[in-house]
Amino acid sequence: MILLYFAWVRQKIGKSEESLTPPVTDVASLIAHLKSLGPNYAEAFADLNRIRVAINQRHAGLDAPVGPDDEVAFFPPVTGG
Amino acid sequence: MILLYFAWVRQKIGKSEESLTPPVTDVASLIAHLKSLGPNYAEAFADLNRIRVAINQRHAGLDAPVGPDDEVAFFPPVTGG
Amino acid sequence: MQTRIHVQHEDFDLNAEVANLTTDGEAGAVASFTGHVRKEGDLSTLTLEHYPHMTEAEITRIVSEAGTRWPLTGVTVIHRVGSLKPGDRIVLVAVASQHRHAAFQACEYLMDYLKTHAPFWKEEARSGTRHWVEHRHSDDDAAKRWNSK
Amino acid sequence: MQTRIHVQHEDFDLNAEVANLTTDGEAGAVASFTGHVRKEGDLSTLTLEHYPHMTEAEITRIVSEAGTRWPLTGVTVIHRVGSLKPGDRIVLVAVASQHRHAAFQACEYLMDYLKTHAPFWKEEARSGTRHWVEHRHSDDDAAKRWNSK
Repeated sequence: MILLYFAWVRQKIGKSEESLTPPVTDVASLIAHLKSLGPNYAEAFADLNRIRVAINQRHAGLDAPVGPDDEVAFFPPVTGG
Repeated sequence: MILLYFAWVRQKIGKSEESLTPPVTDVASLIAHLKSLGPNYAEAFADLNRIRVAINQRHAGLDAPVGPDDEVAFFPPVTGG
Repeated sequence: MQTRIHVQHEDFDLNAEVANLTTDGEAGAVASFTGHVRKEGDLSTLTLEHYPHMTEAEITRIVSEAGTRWPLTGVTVIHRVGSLKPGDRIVLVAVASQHRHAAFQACEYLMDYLKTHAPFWKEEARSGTRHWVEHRHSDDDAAKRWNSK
Repeated sequence: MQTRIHVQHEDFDLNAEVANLTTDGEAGAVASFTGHVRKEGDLSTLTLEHYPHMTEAEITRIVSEAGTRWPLTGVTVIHRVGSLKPGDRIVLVAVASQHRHAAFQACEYLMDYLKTHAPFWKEEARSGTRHWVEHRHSDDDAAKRWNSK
């Protein structure tokens, strides 16, 4: 699974991209797993109201399924335009 | 009174501007007077649904009062933009 | 509200006009409209006549009314007259605001009122014959929408 | 429908972009929106980050949806990324149609969805400190308006 982080999520976690194979099947359990990896992850995911998710470059919900071949991105609500 | 004609009203009447002092007090009687001046005027004012009026450079109705010092313009519905 | 109204034969520069509306840095949003002469079969020339002085006065009134309805920082209206060719630009309405919805609304309002109130007339030349463009009732309906808002 | 979507560091040329949408001569109406970095007190730099590939994919989806809702002949979306200064242009959305109301509606729709769905993030630098711009709920409300239409 490819994980991507943007904006302050990237800054809090301290990296923009990593490859992991966590034992999870949906976004919520993926986040729970990531939060267990260290305080940087725990801080990035402290308030899930401020986190948005994309799976394979499409917006997705916290209940969306994820698998080992997916590209999963975490980021704040967007502020372009 | 300064009279101005635009677009096909100008073409039908055959001039763009003239100065007259007709014995009229509103637009409707002014038009009746002009129609009496010749077939070119009569043709230009044959269908008043297709005529618009401005008095002193503001849109006005057929019942608007006019006086000797006014600039009165006749033209078709506008097609700019 | 900064206002620029021009009736001219010359074409205009969109980059310069938009830059002019944003140099003070107040507005983050500029909505613009450009009208273009369509390329239609045998249409060779579109000639625009207008009523000098009244044109500027009427556009000024329309722009002022827009300024009372929406919070705008600037409005630019440039309308060309004279002889135009298919593909040429006819009109520019550009509206700057801190709020993009206000900019869009005011820009469309200005176009709807230009179409129905500003004294311009278009004459088309096609295959050697000339005829005056007919006013469209859909433009009246578009302008009337704003009365109920 | 002709579609041009670019995410780039460079500025854009409004004259060229509008001309590109009208060269085929089909459309008489082009509605455009440009977003600009405001000049605000101590704001020195606005840096735009994005999610490459998803950005283009998401904008393409939004543009396609607009093309199903309105009769459009062309859409151009250019969004800048990287380091911008107060006064710089951030984004261009330009929509061509034979119908000006359709052009206006689609242009505003595209902006509302860009603001809420396209993966861009703005970071401001002010007096030596940097902070991420907060998403505005008014943008969510603006985008939701279109669901009921």
